[in-house]
Amino acid sequence: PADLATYCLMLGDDALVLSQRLAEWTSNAPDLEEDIAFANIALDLLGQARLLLARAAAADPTQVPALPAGSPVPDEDRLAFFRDGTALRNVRLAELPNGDFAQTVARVLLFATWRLALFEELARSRDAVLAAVAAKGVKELTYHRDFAGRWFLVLARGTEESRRRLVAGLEALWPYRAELFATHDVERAVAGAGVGVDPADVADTVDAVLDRVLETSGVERPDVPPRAGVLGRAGRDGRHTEALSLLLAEMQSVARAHPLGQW
Amino acid sequence: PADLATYCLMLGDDALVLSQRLAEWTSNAPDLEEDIAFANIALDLLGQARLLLARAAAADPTQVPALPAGSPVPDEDRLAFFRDGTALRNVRLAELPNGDFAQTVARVLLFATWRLALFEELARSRDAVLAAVAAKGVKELTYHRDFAGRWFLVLARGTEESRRRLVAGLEALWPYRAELFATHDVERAVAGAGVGVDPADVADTVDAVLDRVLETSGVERPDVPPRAGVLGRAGRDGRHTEALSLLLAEMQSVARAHPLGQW
Amino acid sequence: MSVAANPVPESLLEERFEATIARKDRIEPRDWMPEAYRRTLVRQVAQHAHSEIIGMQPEGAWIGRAPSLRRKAILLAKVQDEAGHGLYLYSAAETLGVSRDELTELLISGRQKYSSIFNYPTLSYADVGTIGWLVDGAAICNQVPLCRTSFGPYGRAMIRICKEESFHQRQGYELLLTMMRGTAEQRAMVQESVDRFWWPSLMMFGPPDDASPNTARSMAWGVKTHTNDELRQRFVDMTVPQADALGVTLPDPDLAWNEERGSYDFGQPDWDELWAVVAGDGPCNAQRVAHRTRAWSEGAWVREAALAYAARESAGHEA
Amino acid sequence: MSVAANPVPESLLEERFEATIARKDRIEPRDWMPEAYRRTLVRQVAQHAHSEIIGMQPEGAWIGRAPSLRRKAILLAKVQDEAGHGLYLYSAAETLGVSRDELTELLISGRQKYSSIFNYPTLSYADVGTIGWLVDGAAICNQVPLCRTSFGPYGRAMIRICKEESFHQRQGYELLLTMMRGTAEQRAMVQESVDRFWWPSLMMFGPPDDASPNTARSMAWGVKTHTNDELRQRFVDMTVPQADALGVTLPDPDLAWNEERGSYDFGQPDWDELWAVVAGDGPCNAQRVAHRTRAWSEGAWVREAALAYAARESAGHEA
Repeated sequence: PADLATYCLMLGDDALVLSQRLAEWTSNAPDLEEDIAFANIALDLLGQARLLLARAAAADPTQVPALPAGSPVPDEDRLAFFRDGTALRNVRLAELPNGDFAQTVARVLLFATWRLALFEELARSRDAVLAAVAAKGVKELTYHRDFAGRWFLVLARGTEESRRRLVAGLEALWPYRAELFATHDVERAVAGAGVGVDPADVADTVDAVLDRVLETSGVERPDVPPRAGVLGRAGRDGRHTEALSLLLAEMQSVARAHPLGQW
Repeated sequence: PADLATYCLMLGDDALVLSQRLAEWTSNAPDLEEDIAFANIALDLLGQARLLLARAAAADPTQVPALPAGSPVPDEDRLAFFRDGTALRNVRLAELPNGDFAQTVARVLLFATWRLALFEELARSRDAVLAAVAAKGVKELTYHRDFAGRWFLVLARGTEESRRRLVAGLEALWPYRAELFATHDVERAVAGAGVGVDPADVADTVDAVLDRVLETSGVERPDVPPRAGVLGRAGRDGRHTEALSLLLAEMQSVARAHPLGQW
Repeated sequence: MSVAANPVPESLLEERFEATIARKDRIEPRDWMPEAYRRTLVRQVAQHAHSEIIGMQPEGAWIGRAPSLRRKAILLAKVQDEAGHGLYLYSAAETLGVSRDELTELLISGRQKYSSIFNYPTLSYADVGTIGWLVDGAAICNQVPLCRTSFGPYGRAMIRICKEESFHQRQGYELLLTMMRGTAEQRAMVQESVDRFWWPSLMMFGPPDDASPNTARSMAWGVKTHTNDELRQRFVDMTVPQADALGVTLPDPDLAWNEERGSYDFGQPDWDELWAVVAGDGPCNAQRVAHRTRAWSEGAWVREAALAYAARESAGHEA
Repeated sequence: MSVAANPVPESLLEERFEATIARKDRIEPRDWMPEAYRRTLVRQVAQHAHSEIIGMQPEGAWIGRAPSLRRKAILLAKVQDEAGHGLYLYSAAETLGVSRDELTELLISGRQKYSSIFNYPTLSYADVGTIGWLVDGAAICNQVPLCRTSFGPYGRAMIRICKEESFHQRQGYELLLTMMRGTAEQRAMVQESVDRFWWPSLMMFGPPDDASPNTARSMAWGVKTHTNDELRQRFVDMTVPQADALGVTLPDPDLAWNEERGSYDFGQPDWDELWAVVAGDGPCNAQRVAHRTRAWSEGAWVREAALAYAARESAGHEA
């Protein structure tokens, strides 16, 4: 159950943190349609995060931060708002600052393609909750991937400027891609138990989809080495970039100021 | 004593918040000399803030936020890290985002000129602590004003670009200037008691200094109306800009996460 | 039949227009309409659209800090709805022959206005609730009559918008109710927020009738169906019992039930403040327009890329 | 006397240079020096200056979040000192004929390096303490011998820098001591931080001597006075008792007192990781250089304005 909880935190934190980043686009997107689309994706991911954090809390209550007696804060919020950065399990790709629109499109493409492949497998999990979350998520993630894929094509074939920015954005993110497919011990354990998915197993599927998008867009696969973690550890072990702690400082500020608050 | 404490919070919060903004320049300034200078000014203001917050706590302990029993957090830190934005008493000029180097130079000039005039009077306060803080501060603020005044001249007479930015920065800040001289009831009370200074009394002094800088630099006094507060209230009443709550979210994040912590 | 050859005389067109208004039927985009009517409508619809878009900022500032995941989802969805309302309304304006780009330029150059309420800052999470309860509440009072407004696309947009606004209003009120059941700090936060937003909410109905020169004509055209003071009274009468249920005090010493009128008496807002805010010197005018301007200009290359791509695609399909 | 007419033969100059080095006297900027010596020094001094400047980032990220005003003042002053060290060192490099602007361009274009330790992220406030204790501690071990380095301006800069670094190291250690007396969360934060920085700190002494080709020449020239492994051993021997006093565990199972050597035995860092970080693929290389590049280019108009003003002033004074 500890492994299952940790695994749910991994998938839940991925969604929570990227949702927070995408929500930053609200009132800042190039036009209303994209403003609405990013909010949609952020909402879908937030919904996934809530289910996964709740599942984590149910699987292993000891991983839920303790609050002063009498605090009415529910488990999903204790996990979201009262953990420090080193306790978050998301991949670093989810937490990087947004960059421009092109970089965000590239991120959503990389992220959704990967997560969609994971969720397609996860829909067959022996854990009924995870299976249901994944089955629902597949539809959402398909939309996210298609939205990003369409914009990827438009930016690649739009103007010189848009292509330049797209390629730069993709190259900035590419070093964080290897981390998506590096199997963590916890992932190996839950995959072995038929509950979770070993991300290495979906690498080929994801690659095939990306290669198709890249080919259609006439964009070359970046040739940049992976970004190292710290002593071989990265996001899945709570070893993040400096950007995460600032993201959390903002996200958690009101909740932490009112540990006994009701909202 | 409640008025004295509130007055100390006003002057202390001015320094605390502007110090926080100036420290944002660290590792971001145009060259090492300015990086060091902004850090110096930030350090001076931080020192003033600490003395003033401590004086506020001594004058009226009821204004110090309560923390869980056993918390070792000293009064100055309770006041700095455990108040919400609507409890902060600083003028809005101190909290605005930095803008570019020119706007920061203009802000330091406006702020230091004003505060220097206040502190020159305050050095004769009947409150020995305030008098001592002010006397020490006069030297520091003279340096801040001179540093900003020198750069004001350089930017005004440097390049077209620097002059354009300087004028724009000054115009962006000018609407917040009226607030510096609007007497708050608390200021009136402490001035009446010979403990504090009525800011309206230093308006002419400050104007004369600024006019001299503007004239030497060949920059016109901006002709823009004052920025309204909310229902006639502004920073001195805790009615701030939206920028302050985000500044505090960052500033208070670690302290709030560890209300029982020792540092 | 050539229109130029057999023009319908303008007097007849005007007669038909007046008759449609009189029947309380709708004017549609293809119908003839007086130029002044069109101008008034463009101004009103555009201003309404701009208000939705600018209105995303004060609440949007708190999405990142929503103190529970449930509230984050609610707030994000609400601000998204505002973008949606902006979309419908810009579309309604487009049927009058003016594009979203043009209107956005008018907004960021300051030649068109938006609701002054959004020039007040949001200072705590309670403001999210208060904006839902008071600001959306006032907006609904203003907008429900507009569902029957004479111009078809505007009226239909308003029907959809009002439905969503009511939902937002209930959510805002529910947030405040929950906070009032929380800690003493939370209750103080709610009261402080209501103190700040009460008077600006009353100002949302515009100046008193005797200082509102356009009201008469707008009412004659069926663009407006109630006077400012009528709507303001309706809002106060609706809100005071809600404030009692919530347990907050509305910051007006003159507020009292008038048995005779069957309505509440209440004080006057500081109209000088309203005029200062309208003139551009409110606490957030400069910030709101600068934000919109930055977002719009930072997105220019994306909009250009989309146009270039579409042009290339359609050229490709033709070839 | 014309220098060109009576040149001192190069062999004689070289002899004098070698004699100065042999006497452990200092080479000054106006003295003749072999081109390779100059190049080595420029590279070393510049790399050291860059390290101070880039080193401002990982700690500077926490100034805004320092959890007490006292710690905020200490941290701000410390990072300011690093800028000051950068200044002295760029000045020392300038005496070798290379300007700060040139060196900055070499830094941001990636042609000159800085200490790899700064390519690790700071993830909690404990890192501020750990960097003071371990990273500044390792830097001091490296730098104290440089106070006696053969090039005068560099040696004198190092004397001042080492004094301040010792102060920073004590402050860092004192922060960790205070945190260890705090809550269980704070103690865990300290341990986690030490776990992350221990091995990278050992890497600061460079590769093992048998993989360090330049050591021999640098020692012959008096630019370097101890081998990497000697300094690393000195650091470990100094640090282990401090870790015990602090109550943290150093993450090395091979760490053990060797009675015979009178020193600690310890394990080897993952040198492959060091090479990856040096090659540019460490967790923060891209971020650090991008930050410096942005700050430098955003400041260009200010530096230009200052130059233009100075030129105008001096022209004015001449006229």
